Parts: sequence; C-alpha cells; structure tokens
Amino acid sequence: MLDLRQVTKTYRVGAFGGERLHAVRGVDLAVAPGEVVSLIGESGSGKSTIGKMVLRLIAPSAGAITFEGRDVAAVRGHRATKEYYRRVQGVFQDPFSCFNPVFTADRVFGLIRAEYHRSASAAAWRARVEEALATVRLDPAQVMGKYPHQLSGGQLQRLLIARALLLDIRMLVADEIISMLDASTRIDVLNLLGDLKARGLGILFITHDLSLGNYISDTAVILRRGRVVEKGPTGEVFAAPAHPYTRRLLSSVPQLHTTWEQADAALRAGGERACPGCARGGQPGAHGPVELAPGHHVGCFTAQD
Amino acid sequence: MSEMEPDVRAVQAAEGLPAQAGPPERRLGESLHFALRNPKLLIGGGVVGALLLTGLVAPLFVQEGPNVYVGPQAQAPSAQYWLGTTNFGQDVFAQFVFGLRSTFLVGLVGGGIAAVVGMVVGFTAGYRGGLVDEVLNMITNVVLVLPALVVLIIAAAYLQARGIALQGLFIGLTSWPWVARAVRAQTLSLATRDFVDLARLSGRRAHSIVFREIAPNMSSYLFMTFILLFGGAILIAAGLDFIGLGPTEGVSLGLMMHNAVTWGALQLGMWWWFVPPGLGITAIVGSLYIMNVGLDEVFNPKLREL
Amino acid sequence: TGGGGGEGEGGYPRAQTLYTTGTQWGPPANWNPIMNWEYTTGTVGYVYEPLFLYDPLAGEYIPWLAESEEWVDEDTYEVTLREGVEWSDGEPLTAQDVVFTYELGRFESVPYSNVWDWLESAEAVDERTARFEFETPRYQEWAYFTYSNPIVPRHLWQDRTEEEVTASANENPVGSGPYLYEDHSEDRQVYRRNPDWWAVEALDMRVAPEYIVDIVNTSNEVTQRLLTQGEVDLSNNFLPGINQTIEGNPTITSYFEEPPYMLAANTAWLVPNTTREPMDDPEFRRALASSIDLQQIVEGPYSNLVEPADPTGLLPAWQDYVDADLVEEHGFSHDPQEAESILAEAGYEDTDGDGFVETPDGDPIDLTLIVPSGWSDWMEAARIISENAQAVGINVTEEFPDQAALTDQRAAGEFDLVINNERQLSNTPWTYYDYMFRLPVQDSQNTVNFGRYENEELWDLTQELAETPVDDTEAMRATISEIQEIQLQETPIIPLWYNGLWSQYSTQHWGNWPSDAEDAPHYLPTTWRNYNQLGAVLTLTELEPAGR
Amino acid sequence: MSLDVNDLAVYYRTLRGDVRALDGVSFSLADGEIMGLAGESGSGKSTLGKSLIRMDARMRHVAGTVRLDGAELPVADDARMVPFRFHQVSLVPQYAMSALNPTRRIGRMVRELVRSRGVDYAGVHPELLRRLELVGLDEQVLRRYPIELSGGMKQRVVMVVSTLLNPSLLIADEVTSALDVSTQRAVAEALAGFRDRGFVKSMVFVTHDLALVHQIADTIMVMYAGRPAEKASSRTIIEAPRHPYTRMLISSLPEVGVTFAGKRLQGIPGRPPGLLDPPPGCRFRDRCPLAFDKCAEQPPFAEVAPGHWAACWKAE
Amino acid sequence: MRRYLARKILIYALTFFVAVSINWLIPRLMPGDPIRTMLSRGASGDEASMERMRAYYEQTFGLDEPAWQQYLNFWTSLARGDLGISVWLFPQPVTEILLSAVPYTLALLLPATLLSWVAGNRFGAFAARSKWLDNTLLPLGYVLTATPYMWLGILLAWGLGIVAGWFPTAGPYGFGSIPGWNWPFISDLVSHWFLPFASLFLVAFGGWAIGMRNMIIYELEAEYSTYLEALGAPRRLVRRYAFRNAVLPQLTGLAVQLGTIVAGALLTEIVFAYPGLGNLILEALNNRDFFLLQGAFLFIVVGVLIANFIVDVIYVVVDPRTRTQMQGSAA
Ligand SMILES: Nc1ncnc2c1ncn2[C@@H]1O[C@H](COP(=O)(O)OP(=O)(O)OP(=O)(O)O)[C@@H](O)[C@H]1O
Ligand SMILES: Nc1ncnc2c1ncn2[C@@H]1O[C@H](COP(=O)(O)OP(=O)(O)OP(=O)(O)O)[C@@H](O)[C@H]1O
Ligand SMILES: [Mg+2]
Ligand SMILES: [Mg+2]
Repeated sequence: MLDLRQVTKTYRVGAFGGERLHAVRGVDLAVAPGEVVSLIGESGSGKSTIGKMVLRLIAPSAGAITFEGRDVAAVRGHRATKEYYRRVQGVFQDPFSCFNPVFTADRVFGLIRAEYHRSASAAAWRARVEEALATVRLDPAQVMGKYPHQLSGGQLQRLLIARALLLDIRMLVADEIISMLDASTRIDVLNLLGDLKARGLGILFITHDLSLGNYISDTAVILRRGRVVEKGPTGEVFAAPAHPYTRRLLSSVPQLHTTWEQADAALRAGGERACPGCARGGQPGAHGPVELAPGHHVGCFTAQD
Repeated sequence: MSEMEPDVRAVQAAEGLPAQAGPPERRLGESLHFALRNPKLLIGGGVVGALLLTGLVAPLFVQEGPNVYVGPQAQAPSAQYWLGTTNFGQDVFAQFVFGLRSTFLVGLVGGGIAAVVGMVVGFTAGYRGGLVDEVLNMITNVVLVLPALVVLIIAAAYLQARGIALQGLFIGLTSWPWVARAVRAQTLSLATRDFVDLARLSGRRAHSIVFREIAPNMSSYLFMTFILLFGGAILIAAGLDFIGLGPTEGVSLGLMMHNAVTWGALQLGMWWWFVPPGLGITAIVGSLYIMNVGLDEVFNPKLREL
Repeated sequence: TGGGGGEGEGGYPRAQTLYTTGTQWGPPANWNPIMNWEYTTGTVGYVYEPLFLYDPLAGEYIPWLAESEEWVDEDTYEVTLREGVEWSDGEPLTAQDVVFTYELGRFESVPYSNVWDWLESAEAVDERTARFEFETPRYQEWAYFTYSNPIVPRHLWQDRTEEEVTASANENPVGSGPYLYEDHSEDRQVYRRNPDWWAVEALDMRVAPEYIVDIVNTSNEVTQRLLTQGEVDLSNNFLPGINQTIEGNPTITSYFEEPPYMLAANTAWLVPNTTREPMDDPEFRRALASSIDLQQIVEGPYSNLVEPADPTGLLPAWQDYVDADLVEEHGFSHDPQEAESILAEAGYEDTDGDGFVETPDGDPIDLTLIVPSGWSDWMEAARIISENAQAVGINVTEEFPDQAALTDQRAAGEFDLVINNERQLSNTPWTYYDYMFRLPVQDSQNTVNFGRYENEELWDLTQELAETPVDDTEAMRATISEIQEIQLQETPIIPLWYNGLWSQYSTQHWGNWPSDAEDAPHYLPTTWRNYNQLGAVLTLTELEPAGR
Repeated sequence: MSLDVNDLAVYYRTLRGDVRALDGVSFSLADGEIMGLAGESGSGKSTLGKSLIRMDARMRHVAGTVRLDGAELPVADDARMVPFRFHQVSLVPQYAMSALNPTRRIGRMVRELVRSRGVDYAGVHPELLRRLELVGLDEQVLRRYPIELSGGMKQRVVMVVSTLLNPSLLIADEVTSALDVSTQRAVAEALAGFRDRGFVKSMVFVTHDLALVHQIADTIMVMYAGRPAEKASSRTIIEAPRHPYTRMLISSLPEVGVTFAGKRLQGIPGRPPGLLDPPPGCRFRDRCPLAFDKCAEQPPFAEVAPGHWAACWKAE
Repeated sequence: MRRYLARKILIYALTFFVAVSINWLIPRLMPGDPIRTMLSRGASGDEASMERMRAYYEQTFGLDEPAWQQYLNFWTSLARGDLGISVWLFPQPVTEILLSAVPYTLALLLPATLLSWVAGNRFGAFAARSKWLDNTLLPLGYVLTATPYMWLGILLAWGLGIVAGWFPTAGPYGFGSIPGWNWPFISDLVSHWFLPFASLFLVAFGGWAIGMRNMIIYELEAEYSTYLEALGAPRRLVRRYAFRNAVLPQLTGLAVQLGTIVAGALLTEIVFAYPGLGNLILEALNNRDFFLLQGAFLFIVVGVLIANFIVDVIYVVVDPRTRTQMQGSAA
C-alpha cells in the first residue's frame, strides 16, 4: 500500500543553508494494509522526517513514495491533496501541541467537517463523531466542548486518532504518539492501535522505545543516522538482532526483569559478533541491505556517511 | 516622536516567550479575573478611556468649532473658559477636546495601518519562508533604516492638503517594520507547532492556517502591538505637527502645541495653552504603555503576582 | 543669567558687541554681494556699500560712496565718488569700480542684468566720476539701482568668470564698509569694526559696536528665549505677542511705543485670480474687498502689531503719493451692507438658497483662499477673510497647502485667491505698481502680477512713472493719481494690512535705538537683506552702550 | 538516617483555591540510598523534589518537617534555606537542558556560582575536571557555551555541577526523560556512580519510568495524587508490590517480547482525582478494583513489612 | 562568522541601494521649484532677469537634464563623495554643510543614546520585581517615554533655562564665545549641550528602563535563574545573569530604534536651536533644497546602517547562540 523507495531527505542547515544535513538516506520500506511497521531509532535518526514525508508535510529530496500505486509527489493542488489526506493521516508525538490552545479540543473535528463533510447534517455528523469517539473509547460528554488543557494527554491523543477515523483512512502515521503518556495510558493507546490494525489499516509506528515497538508491530525497521540498518519481522529482529547497533540499542533498553548488567552480560555472552551482513557478501562497514532471512535485512555503513 | 521604544520591548519579550505563555488555564475567565485586579491595566485603561470619552463626547457640547474666535484674547482659565483662551480668543478647552479626537484618530489610523501592514508582512514572511521571506525581510530592513520622521517630513510636504487621516496613513506606512519583524518571529515559532501541521492534514489552505490557526494564538500579543503602535503614531504625529507639518485643517493636540509655541504662549505665560496638549499626549501615550504592561501581566501567567 | 557666555578671555566683550538676529535662515555660506538673494546678513551694508542710501523715513537719498550725482542731460547720468574711499585691502575705490560693477550686469545671471535693456554705456570719466548713457532713462529704476546695488572691487573681480561672479561664495570679502568679516560658524557670523572706514573721516560717523554677532534664525520660541535672556540685542523676527513683552518688559522696546509698535515694511495683498470667474468682475472684487474686516485681523492674530492698509496699498512711507480725494471717493472699507448691495446690483444673488450667492449666470461660486501651511498669522487671517466673505454671501473657504505647492499654483495661475506680500519698501511706489500691473502676462508669473490682471492703460502709466525723474515729485504724483483712479475703481488686487518691519530691541546692553521719539534716531532698525541700503546701517552709528 | 520527611504538605496557591499537590508525605532515606520516585504525571513528584530544596513563589508549606542529617531543613523559609542549598541539598532539575545560562561559558558560570557560595574555586577545580571526565566529558566543555553541547552533555554537566560540593541529598528530577535509550542509560549510570563514589550521600530520583528507575534505585516510592502509595526496595516493588495501584502500573508495562497479539496488557481505567479538592479517604478508591467501604478512610502509610511501606488497607 | 558578515554586508548594501534610490526620488516628487524658491528670496524681482537667472541656475544644478540622467549623475558623484551643491546655501557643497552639522547631531545622539541605554537598562533591572520601585519609579519611566521630545525640551528650556536661569537654552555655545580649547569655552559648550542632551536622555531613559524591567522579569523566571536560585546563588548573581540575557533583546531594540532616536534628536535640535541635522533638514525642506535633503538623508541612512551593523556584530559577539547557529552545528 505504502512504498518508500530510496527516499532521501537533505536539509540545508548552518549559516544560511550553507551546509547539508542528510536526515534520511536511501530508505526503502513498505507498509501493507493491516500491518504495523515500527520505525525505531535514536533521537535524530530521521524517524519523524520519514513520517512527515509520507504525510507530505515536507518533500523528499530524492526517491519516491507511492501510496496505493500513485506517486505521492504527483499529488498536486488543493483538491488532490485533500483526497490524499482523506486516505492518509497522522498523529503526532505531543498531543498538547497538536491542539490549538485557544480553541476547544473538538475543533479538530470541526476542521474535518469544514473541509470534507460540508454537506453532512449536524445530526449525522454528530453521530459520526460519536462513533469515532466510541472507537477510541472516549465518552463524548467528557471531551466535547473542553479546552485542550482540560484534558489529559491520553484523551487528547485519542481525540486525534478519532479525528483520523472520521476520514476514510487507510494509512496512519503515528509519530511517537505514546512517549508523552503515562505508563497506564500508554498501554491503552497502544491497544487502540492494535484494534485499528485489525480493521485493516496500515500503520507506520514511529518510536524510540523498543519495548513499545515490539508490542504491536509486525515489522521493525531500525534506523540509524537516516539509514535503515536492520529491517525484518519484529519477532526476529528482537529475538535475534543481527546488526551490532541493534544489539547495543536493545541492551540499553531498561527492562523490568532484566538489569542492565544482565543485559550486558547477555550481550557479551553472545560475543561481539560482527554484522552478519558482512559475512554474506558485503564489505564490512560498507554494504547496503543484505537479506539474512526472508524479509530480514541488515545493512551497515561507514561511520561518517 | 519615535518613541516606540517600549514596543520593541514587548516584541523582545514576546520573542523570548512561547507564543502563548504556558498552558492556558481557563483563559478567558482567568484573564478577566486578573484584568480586573491589575492596577496598571485599570489605571492605564481608565485614563485612556476617560480621555477617549472626553474626545468623543465633549465636542458635541462645544457649540462652535475649535478654531472660532469665541472670547476675549489670552484669557486665563475661568469658569466660562475652562482652559482659558488662545491669543486670538479661541477656547482652549474646545481645541483640546477636538484635539483629543484627532489625536485618537491619528493613533487609530496610524496604529491600525501599521498593525495591518506589519502583520501581513510578518505572517507572510514567517509562514511562507524562503524567497518570499528574504524579500520581505529586505523591504522591512529598508523601511526600518529609513528614519521615519524624515520620510514623513518629506511626505508631509508632498501632500498639498493634509488631513488627520492622511497623516495617520503615512505614519502607518512607515512604522510597521518592527511589527513585521516581531510577528514574523512569532509566526516562525508557531508554525513549527504540531497543530499547524494538523490543520494542513485537515486540508486547510495556507491563508486560513495563518489567520485562523496562527493568528488567534497571538491575539493578545497582536493587541498589545496595536496599542504600542497606537501610542507611537500619536507621538510621531505630535512631532510632525510640532515642526509645522501637521494637518492643514482641523486641530490636533500636536497642532495646539505648535500654535502655542509659535504664538509665544510660553513667553506670555499662557501655560494653559501650552501645557494641556502636551499633557494630553503624555497622558494618552503613557497610559497606553502602562496598560500594555498590565495586559502583559494579565495574559502571561508567569508575570502575574499573587 | 545663562550663558551669554564668553565674557573675559576667549569671548567678545559684551559691552562692545551687538547681537542681532532675524535675517539669516541658515548657516552663513555666502558673502557674494551680487547674489542678492543669498548673501549673509551684512554682506551689503557692513562690508559692501552702494553709491547712495535711501532713507524712506525722511524720503531722501543719502550720498554714500557717491559724493554727488547729476543728470547731465536727459539720457546722461554722472556720479562723483567721495575722495579717499578705500577698499579694506587698501586699494582706492574708483569710478572704474563703479563702471565695472554695472558691466557685470552683462552676465545674464546677475540680478540687475536687465539694466542693459535700457542702459547704453557706462564709462569712467576720471578717477572719481562715472558716466552712464541711457537708451531709455528709467529714472525710478535707476535710482533704485544706485542705492540697492553695492559696488564691488574691480581689481579683485575683473578676472572672475560668470560662475565665479554669480555662483561663488566669495569667502573673505573685501569691501569698503564699516565692518570686516571676522568669523562664522553654523549658527552665527561675526563682524569686526573696520577702523579705516571712510565715513569716519568723511562724515565723522562711527559705527558703535566693535563686534556684530548675527545669530542664525531658528524658531520664534528660541528667539523669544534669547531676547528674554538678554542674549540678543536686536531681533528682526515676527514674534507674536511681542506687544505684551514690549508693554511689560522695560528693557525690550520697539520703534513705536504703542500700536502698531513697528514700522511698515510691505503690504499684504489679497490677490484674486482675474482670469477666473467671478474674480474677473471688478464689482465682485470690490464687494469682496468691502466684506473684509481688517480690524478683526489686525486685532486678532496680529494683536495690533500691524495696521490696516490704505485702500491704495501704498506704504505709510509713500503717504505723500496717496491721493486722498480719490480714496475718499472710490476707496473701500469694511462694510458688509455695501458689499451685499454691490453684489446684488451686479447680479450676484443667492438663487439656490444655500446662503451663498451665485454668479449672474447662476453658476455657484465656490472660492478657495490659499495661504502657505505653517504661516500661522496668515492662516488665521485667511480664516477671518473667509468668515467675512461668507458673512456677505461669498463662499470662500481657506486652504493651507504646502508653501512650495502654493508657489507653483500661484505662478501658474491655478488658484482663486491668494495672499501675497512680495514687494518691499523702496524709494518709489513704482516698484509696487510694477508688481501689480506688469504686462505681458507670462505662462509662469513668478514675481509680479500673480492675479494676471491685464490692463494696458495701467501698465502704460506704470512705465510712464518709471521714466519720471525721481526729483520731479509733482509729475510722479500726477501719474500716480491717474493710476490710483483706475486702481481704486478696478480693485485688481486688494490691500489688506502692512506687515511690520519687525524689530524689537533690548536696551540691556545697547541704547539709543531708533524710535519715533523726538530725540531718538529715525532710521530703520533692521538687519534684513537690502535694508541696510535703506539706511538701516545708520542705526549702528547711533547706538550707544547702555548705561552711558 | 540522612533524610527524614514527616507529614509534609505543600499546596499551590491558585485562583480557585489551594492545589494540594503534596498532602501528608512521610518517608525517610538512608545514607547511600537512591530512592526512585515514580508515579503518574501530576502525582506530586516534582513538587516533593522542589519542596526539599526551593519552593517557588506559589508554593505554600502547610505542614510537616524535613530533617536532613539530623538537622531540621527550614523548607518553608527561603532565606534560611540558602545555606543548605548546594552544600547540603542539591538538584538536577527536570529542565536540565535549559538550566544553563545560554550566554555564559560553562566554566565561568561554574566558577562564579561556586565562588558566590563562598567556596574556593581553585580548590574544587581539579575535582570538577575529574568528575567531568568521569561522565565522559573533557575539560573543553568548560570553554563552551551551553548551546554547543548536546542534550545529554548538558545533562551531565548539570549533574556534575550540582554535585560538586558533595551534598548529602541530591534530587534528580526526570533527568533522563528527554533522552533516548542509550544516553538515558549513560546518564542514569553516571548518577548511580556518583553515589557509589560518595559524591552524594543519598538521592531522590524522580521519573515516571519504572523500568528505568529500578535499574539504579535501591528503593522506589510510588506516589499517587499527592501522597505516597508504596515504598519498598526496587526489587520488591517490581516483583511483589502490595498496593493495587503499583500492581496495576507494573502490569501495564510492555516488555520486549510481549506483544499485542500475544498478551494484551491493560491500563488503569479512570483518571486520578483533581488535587484542588480531592475526595476524602483513599485517593485511589475510584479506580481501585479492590476498593471497599473502609477506603473512605484514608489509609496510613504504614510499614507493612520491614522496609516496605504502603498506604492501603489491603496491603497487609 | 565571515560568511555571516559577508551576507550581512550584502543585505546592508542592498538596503543602502534601495534607500538611496528612494532618497533620490522622494524630493523630486515634491511640488515646488528649488531654483525659483532660491531666487525668490532676492529683493529685486525683475521678471525678465529672473527668467534668465532661472535658466542659468537650472543648468548649473543639472536640473534641466532628464530624470534618469540625473539619477546616474547622482550615483557617479556619490561615488566621488560629491553630494552636489546646496540650493539653499548656494554655493556651498552639501558635503561641507553636512560635515559641519553632523558633529553637533552626534554630540547629542551618541551620548544620549548610549548613556540612556546603559542607565535605563541598569535602572530597569534594578527596579524589576521590586514592588516598591515598580509602583513608584516606573510609572515615571512610562510618563517619560510617552512625553513628546519637544514638549519635554521646551519645558526644560523654560524651567531650567529661563526661570531658574541655570542653563543657556539655545545654540551650541555662547554667541559671544570664541571657540578654542580652553576651559571657559569647554564649560560653555557643555552647559549648552546639557539641556538638549537631558531631554533626549530622559525620554530614551524611560523607554529603556521599562523595556529592561519587562525583559528581566522574563529572564528571572527563566529556568537557568531558577536553577541558580535552587543552588542558593545570591540574588546578585542571579540578577547579573538575567541581566546579561535581557540585555540582548535590548540591543536588538537599540538597532530597531535607531531610526526613531535620530528623529527625536532632530526635534530636540529644533527646540534648542542646536545646529545639527535637524534644523538643516527642516530648512532644506522649506527651501526645496533637493541636494541638501538628499545628503542629509543619506547621512542619516548610512549612520543608521552603520550603527545597525555595529549592533549586529556586537550581538554576534555577546550571544553565542547566534554564532553556533551560524556554524550550523546541527542536532
Ligand atoms: N526542518 C529541519 N531543518 C533542518 N534539520 C532538520 C529539520 N528537521 C529535522 N532536522 C534534522 O534532521 C535529523 C532527523 O530529524 P528527525 O526529527 O527526523 O529525527 P527523529 O528521529 O524523529 O528524532 P526524535 O526522536 O528526536 O524525534 C535531525 O538531525 C534533525 O536535527
Ligand atoms: N504552579 C502550579 N500551580 C498550580 N498547580 C500546580 C502548579 N504546579 C503543579 N501543580 C499541580 O500540582 C500537582 C503536582 O504537580 P507536579 O509537577 O509535582 O507533578 P509531577 O508528578 O512532577 O508530574 P510530571 O510527571 O508531569 O512532572 C499537579 O496536579 C499539578 O497540576
Ligand atoms: Mg521525531
Ligand atoms: Mg514533574
């Protein structure tokens, strides 16, 4: 459904755009209907950039993004853009900043109505909204007419998802949607994503928290400095991380029943293995994605690029 | 003239701040609560309001125009002529109230136009970015370094007949750059907020994003900007009036001051002719500034004192 | 109090220094006596001198560099110089210098170049005598030239190009007069007494102040402060309310002790554009003239610092030429009823009932009186005039365009009514008639006849007057009466009031100022450009340090 | 016993009344103890932290005492607290990223700060360098401006600065929340290292991430709605929590390996009560599956086992 | 840094170009004929000779050439530092006139601007968050900034000059003084300078004080201040740090304000008959002296540009943030 091919994004930074920052480099990935793809990486690895490119908030510097076979870059003009957004929507990291603080929170629905459902009667619209709220398990009475600051992060985050559901979406980009939430709310939102996936939505789930990526995703994509270093079915990547970077990352994740020392010990026990990709025909430190197992790729790149 | 200094202050203050200070807690009600308890706002607003009211209402009770010779010449204030009379026997009080009116008008027109131009330029530059931003920045810089008074002097001379509104227009057209800068900075920071992206995801067009999403977030700030521009315009107008480039018709406080000075009011000890207009201007502008700080404290929870 | 400054070392001694102001509007920049619109205060009078002075108060020519003059015949004029006059560099001043000065008029950019339109030749007969041959002797104008144009030293000027003559600053001026250029800065200029001035010996005359410091004008307000603080001795500024100061402050005086306090310097006129309806109608102009309450202007904005003008517009100095009978018969004065009846008779009636009359053809009349913005006394006067005119049903409104814009409109004849006072006091009323009636009317009327009034007869009479010898006062009077007869009936231009020769002096440091008192000097107390030639320089010879 | 907090109550003054952000908190901290302070957002963690070092203008000390190393901490008196700050109690703030003056070089700031507290800078300078090195920073950072450092670097600089005078108590408020996993680990381990080396005697480590805090903390105190819910050793809290809130919290944490498809985790239904006018009794009552009548009465924060405190009637 | 400066210089150059072009244009759009204005000051007004003189002087000033030619001429002579000849003060070169006026303007402007900025900032910082000062002295600041320059100037002139007699009220030095490097003259100079300086200073002072007060309150609430306080740093240190940051926007404010401060100086000059650019501009305008107007304008624009540039550079030096951004250290 969604396909990214050799997508690259270069920012101009520094004194008056004099320097280039390669935020995303040659990323390939695909999201199928009913699939959750987790994009995992450190801060600054280019996760949000990819999400924004998919949402057409920024344009890729190179490469192609196709959605349902159509090149996203070819979507031009107000109408076409609106049509695209009817299918592809996003939810962002900071629910508080997603709401315009001077308006009530349900204005996000109003916007959708104004742009997409102008003709819907008030009652029909209300029903629709209530249905969407029900899907995200929110009580309309609790959230309608309230200002963003009167609602909790979890409620806001769910409102945003409900908002996306008002459209006929096929694809949801969820950018760190849980990192600001409390542990208990967090799990609720994650469960909600799981339910959506069950309804056939494709989800691009962006996170730096590996344990969360693992909880709902089907495919995990590990990003490092804008490059995909490992990509594969979640279970495989987590159980047997191939790339040293993935392994180190995993060992840093605080886990309830494993201390860091234990994790380190486990890592050492596994030996300082080199990237299996290198053995499979790549030059160490300089090979692109190499397939280890069906659908499980690993790539390694020299430090500076 | 030219005393727009405090404006800049506000700009800077705002630049240092998140556009909307803090998560708004019950904004309206709370703002009102603080507004009603903020002495600066109350005093400033009170003085401005009283003067405005005087300017609006009192002329209705003045039988003759402000320039008509109604009484004895150079009379000190008395029961009949509250503020005395001019050298020619014009009623200073009548001139003062009509002058208040024009002074407010200049402030309104000048401040209004500067606010509109500054905001349009600032919003466009801030939201569009890129080349548009560069070009607008350049224009802003040019207007900024051209000393407004000098441009105005020349412009004033160019106009054959100068009304108060026209004077306001010209003042407005030269005093917007700092607003543009400030609004641009604010817009830049607001445009990175997620709700702007979300509005785009909702299929909103650029202009409605600017005016319906971004601008409302700066409304208190924009209002404060306008107040400062208002005061600035009044001072600029007074400066122009003073050097004889004021409106060729009607009265304004600046013109009164100019007349008082040229007609030797000080020399003749006619303080009642010279003092009220200057005091009027100072009171209006000063109160506006005080009000502004009050507003700042109301809108910005960080500055509130409990 | 406060910083008259500089006493003692490093300053000009207060008791020997005269501080003047009122003439110079910008930094002193030009000492070129030929550029008579530009030279700084005192360039002519203090440094350069004319052949004669003309004293308008006494109505006589005072031989100055010249000892005597003579019309040898109708077309030939001879002037004899005094003996022993020297330039300040020690060279003698000779007839060659006089001839040279007039020969400079061959340059078109010299203001008196038009002299060669009717002058045939100029030659030096001997060291002290210069002879001028005329094609058409315009006696009045020539007399004007003899006192208003200063003589310049040939030995220093003869090699100058036109540009150097008419476009150079002539720093370090070398003249023959009572003062030497001493110093100048942005806002002042200083003269020092010339110890070798010819008049000390020839006329036993001395200028009293050792130094003259002329202060560049700024605002009235500043001048008033300076005067109050005793920093200025002579101010030639129009200072509203000065009457009260004069009344209240014993150290500040003026020519007259009572209204109008000041001598008259020029007439302010209301100029109707006679090419436009209904200003082309003498009856209408007359009605307008009668509607104006000059007393209101004089008492209002001017607080009696000026006097209403005579219906002929001639200055008090020319009182002799005013034909009282004619004025009695044809003159006008403020009389609203009269104005209304003139209008009614001439067919101006309010047909549409808006309170204002229409033309006999029924066209509405809507006139604008323009006065430069910022000229507050005139602005007030214009307000009064409009009110007066409206009171008799003539719809006049005042407008205050920028001065330069007004000048453009005035020159192009694109106005209804304008106030003007361009011509100053001079030796002859001819200058006024030239101003009023000059023909032909050009596309652009820059200095005269702004109303574009065309009357061949009056212009012929004016020229006749020009060619009347200045000492033939009878003939002059006759011609002037003829002019006045037509003028009073036609009222092509309406005299309003006499602008004062604004002069207020402080007696703190200098005394014996001109005044109309018996024992006081009767000279013009002014430093205005071209007024030194009208005898103002003599004022300096009469001053006495205060407390003496 | 290095820190002893007894029945501390601190309210925020607001227009609508007092927000009872801290309402009867008692606990103690042993020498060398790192106590993790966990709980939902708004439960009063930061308020507790601030109360121990510097209350802001809106905070009002209502009741309770704090003793540090046997001496009373005058928490309510800003002026009297000054001598204790930095020397006895120190803080690594939640906003460590912006805690450094942007226009001063770090070295100069430290020098001026240290001197202003009456300490000879030359004396502590070598120690400063040593500790910077310890957290992986070189001397260079002292010559840098804050903006030239990454978030993790700034965080570590603040850590070093705050502990420079070897305070007995260090409050570290959400110091790792904004960092990614690898940096998070480095910072957390560095903090623990400071305690091990005796730079600080004891530490309160505020976080909402239980998984993280149990990595370095000896004990964990879970707060709920302005009150402590449970305190015990880390291990006990993770493996044998007694308070229902703690239990539910822990069970909602996904771990690597747990998947949605495999085992659907549950959150805690409902929201914590508003602190403006909190309900009487146990504040968790509304959300608690075990709630019963007695919960209308506020349960004491009682020691239910040695070193294990809980505020629940059913915790026995 | 170098790139940054190069870029800034480019922007300034462009600004300069545009400003100068506007500057050339504006007076030419005004009504009025400078030559006629010049000649009409003369007493004689013979129409015929007047016409001849007009033609002559028009040619002298190059005003008979087509506009584009005048524009080109303007730039070429500008390149030679030649601003033409004044019409009003004919035949003085504009450059000379300006050079003798500029020192006076600078003598007022520089000290008044810098001192008011420094003093206003200090006072504002001092008054911030002190209830007592905030409620007593600061309103005075508001009133001061709200006072029209000329009004305050005239009040000072009459109060301290005429009534009290402490200060002279007009001119740069006593009209009887002879300039020289001696004490009496210098004290004379200073006593004349004081009142205009004071009126400029007071108005500006109020503005900066209030600005600083508002800014520093924000800074005292900033997190780095809280941190310092939490570590028990004395109030003095906290304020000093806050001050440093609050001063930065004030610095930008200074740049933004320069144009208007100049205007204030012009008005003050007029009130105190101080022979700087203010009086010159006004008279040049009244006399339609294109060349002098242009020149004065140019001086001011260049002055403001230079001052802005200096402020920009200072800003870069004192605020490390700008520098880092310039080096583009990302992430
Ligand atoms: N508008 C921009 N201009 C310049 N650089 C940018 C811009 N947006 C992002 N970057 C840079 O691109 C890189 C990738 O940023 P991105 O936001 O995609 O990272 P991320 O993986 O989402 O990180 P985080 O977990 O912190 O959100 C970073 O180095 C960032 O600094
Ligand atoms: N300045 C304030 N004014 C009023 N109420 C406040 C203020 N600061 C905090 N509160 C309230 O006090 C309670 C405790 O806040 P605190 O910041 O201590 O929570 P926290 O546990 O640190 O949360 P987080 O994990 O979000 O940092 C909250 O209900 C909060 O709304
Ligand atoms: Mg991101
Ligand atoms: Mg907190």
